[in-house]
Amino acid sequence: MAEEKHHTEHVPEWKKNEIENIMELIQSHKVFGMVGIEGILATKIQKIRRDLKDVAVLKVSRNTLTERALNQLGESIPEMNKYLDKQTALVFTNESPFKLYKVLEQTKTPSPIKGGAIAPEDIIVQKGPTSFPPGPILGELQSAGIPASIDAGKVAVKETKVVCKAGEAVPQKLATMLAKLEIYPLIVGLDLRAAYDNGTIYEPELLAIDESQYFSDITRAAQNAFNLAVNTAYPTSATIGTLLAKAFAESKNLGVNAVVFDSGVMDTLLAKAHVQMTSVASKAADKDANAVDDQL
Amino acid sequence: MEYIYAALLLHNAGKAITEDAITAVLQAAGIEVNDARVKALVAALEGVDIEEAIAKAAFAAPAAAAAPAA
Amino acid sequence: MEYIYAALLLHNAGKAITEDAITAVLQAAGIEVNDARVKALVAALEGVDIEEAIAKAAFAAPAAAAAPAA
Amino acid sequence: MEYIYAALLLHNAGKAITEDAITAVLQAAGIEVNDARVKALVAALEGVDIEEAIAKAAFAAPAAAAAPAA
Amino acid sequence: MEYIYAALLLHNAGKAITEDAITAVLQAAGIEVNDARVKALVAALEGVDIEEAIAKAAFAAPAAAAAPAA
Amino acid sequence: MEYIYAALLLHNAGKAITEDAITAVLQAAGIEVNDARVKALVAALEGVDIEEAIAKAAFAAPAAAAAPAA
Amino acid sequence: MEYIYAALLLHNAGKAITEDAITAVLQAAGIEVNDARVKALVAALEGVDIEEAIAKAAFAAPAAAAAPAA
Repeated sequence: MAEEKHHTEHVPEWKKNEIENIMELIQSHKVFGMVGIEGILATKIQKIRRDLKDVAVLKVSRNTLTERALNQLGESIPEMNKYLDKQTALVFTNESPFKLYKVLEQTKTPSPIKGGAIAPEDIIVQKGPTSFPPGPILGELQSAGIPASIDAGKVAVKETKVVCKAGEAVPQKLATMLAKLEIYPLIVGLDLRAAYDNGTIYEPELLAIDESQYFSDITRAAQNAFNLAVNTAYPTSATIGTLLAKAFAESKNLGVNAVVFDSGVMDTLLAKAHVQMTSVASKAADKDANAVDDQL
Repeated sequence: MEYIYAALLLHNAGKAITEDAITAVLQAAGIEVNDARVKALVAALEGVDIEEAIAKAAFAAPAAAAAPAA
Repeated sequence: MEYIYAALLLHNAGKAITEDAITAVLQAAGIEVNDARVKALVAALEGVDIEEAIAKAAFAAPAAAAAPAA
Repeated sequence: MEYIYAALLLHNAGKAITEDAITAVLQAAGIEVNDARVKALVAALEGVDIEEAIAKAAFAAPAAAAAPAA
Repeated sequence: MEYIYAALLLHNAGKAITEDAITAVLQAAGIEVNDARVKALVAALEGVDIEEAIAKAAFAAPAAAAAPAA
Repeated sequence: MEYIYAALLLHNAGKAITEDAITAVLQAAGIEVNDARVKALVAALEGVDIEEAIAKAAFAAPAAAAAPAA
Repeated sequence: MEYIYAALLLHNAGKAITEDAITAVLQAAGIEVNDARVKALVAALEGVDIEEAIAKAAFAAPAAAAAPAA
C-alpha cells in the first residue's frame, strides 16, 4: 500500500475520476453501504440495479479505488474500509439505513449452488416423486448420492437425506443434480455488510427489523390507550360509544340483578322469572308428571 | 323476584295485575309488602306485552339446554 | 304454571313450600285450587335444589343468547 | 332507566343513594319525579352490593331475541 | 362515569344533552363539576347515535358471557 | 385519541402528565390543541393509577358489536 | 413504548410518520431521542398496516372483558 501511495501522482486519469465519482456519491447521499455481491451473476446485478433505482444507487468498483476515496473523506468514513472484502460494491441512498437493509434483503432470491461451492447449511433432499420419467437420470441421481428409485412410473426420491453438510464443498455431480431437482440452497442477493449514516456505522444485526414485533407493539399501545380512556371515562370519538354502552349495560345489570321495576328491564325480569319457573317445573315433572300442568 | 313471580302468577291465571292483587298474593305468602315497589311494578308493566317477553325467554331456553352439551 | 310461581314466590321469601302455603297464595290470586296438583307438586319439589335450578336457568340463558352470535 | 342512571350517578360519585338525592338529580334533569318509583328504587337497592350487581351480566334472554334480527 | 350517566339520564328523559343540563344534573348529585370534562363529553357526543351505541351493549353482553364456555 | 397517546407517551417516559406537557407534545405533532380537551384529560387522569387502568380490559361492547361486521 | 405512542399520536392526527415528526414529538415530551430507534421505527412502520394493528386491539377486547364474568 505504501508503494501505491508513493505512486499517487502517477494515478491515471480514469482512476482519479473514479475516486472523485465515489467521493461525490458519498457526499451527495445521506447514507452509503458496503454490500457483498459474491456469486451474483452480472445479469442479476443489472436487474437488481434497475429494481433499486428509485431507492438506491449501486456502484461496483475496484476495492483499491473505494479505499482511496473513503480515506480522503472525513469523520469516521474511513472506518468503513474494514468492510471491504472480495466482491464488494457500494450502495448509496437517501433513505434510512434500516430501509436500505430492508430493500436489499428483498433482492435476495434462492439460487442454485455451483460445484465446488461451500454449502451454507445442510442441503437436504426430500423424499417424494420427481417430474422425471425413468431414464439415465436415475443412475445419475444415485451416483450423486441421492437415493432414487422408480415409483408409479416416475423417478422418485426414496428417503429424505442430507446430501451435503453445512461447510462442505458441493461435488460437481451433486450440484448438477440439485439444479435438475430445482433445489436452490443459496440465498443470493446484495448482502449489506455495513451502512454509514451521519457518523454512525450500522451492522446488519442492528438493521434487521422484526415488523411483526412493531405490529404487536402498536396493537398493545392502542389497547392500552383504549383501556385507559374507557376506564377513566375520557370521552373521545373512539371511546364515547363504548362508554355509553358500558353505562347502559351496567345500569341494565343493576336493574335486573337488584330487581328494580323499570320499564327498561321489565322484559328481562319477566323472561328471567319465566325461565326459572320452567327450570323448576322440569325438575318437578321429572319426579311426577302430575305435579305440573299440561302447558309445560 | 317475589313481585315478578306474583305478577306472572296472576297473568298466568288470567287475572288482572293490579296493586291490590299483587299485594294480596304476596301477603298470602307471608311477605311484608312494600307499597312503593308494588306501585312501581304495576306502573312498569303498563304497556308491556308479557306474552312477548316470555316468548323471548322461551327462545333462549331450548338453546340453553343445548349449550352444556356443546 | 301458577303453582310453580307460587312455589318460587314462597322459596324467594324464605318460606317453606307446604300444601297450605301454596294453596293460600293461589287462593289469594283468586285461583280455584286443585288439591291433587298441590300435593303432587309439594312432593315432587321435595329434594329438589331450587336455588340450583334457578341459578342454572340464569346461567344457561346468556350462553344460549350468545349462540346465534357465534 | 332514568331512575337507575340517577342511582348509578350517585354511586359513582361516592354519594349515598337516598330518595332525596335521586329526586334532586332527576328534577335537575327536568324530569317529573314519581315518588313511588323513587321509593321502590331505593327499596330495591337496599342491601345490594352495587359494584357486584353492575359487574354481573344480566339475564340475557331479550338480547337473544334481538340477535337473530341483527 | 358520572358524566356519562348524566348524559344517558338526559337522553332517556328526552332532554337535550347540553353543557348546562349535564352540569345541573351533576351538581344536583352534589358533585363538583369540571367544566372541561363537561365540554369534552358534549363534544364527543356530537353526531353520536346514542340509541345505536346502547343497542351494541345489549348485543355485546351475551357474547361476553359466552366466552368462558369457549 | 391523540390526547390519550400524548398522556401515555409522557407516562411511559416517566414525565408528569400536566396540561403544559400534553399541549407541548400535541403541538410538536402539528396538532391544533383544544384547551378544554387537555384540561378534561388531566382531570380524568387525576388520581388514576395509570398502570392499572391500562391493564384492565375496557368494556368490550363496540368491539363485540364490530365482530359480526369483521 | 414512547416511540410507538408517538407514532400512533401522529397517525391518529392524520400526520405523516417521519423521523423528524417523531423526534419532534419525543423531544417535546422531554425525552432524549435515540436516532437509530427513530429510524428503525419509521422504516418498520412502512411495512406495517397500522389500522389493522389498531383494529386487532379493539377485536381482542371482548375476550379479555369476558374473563371476569367466568
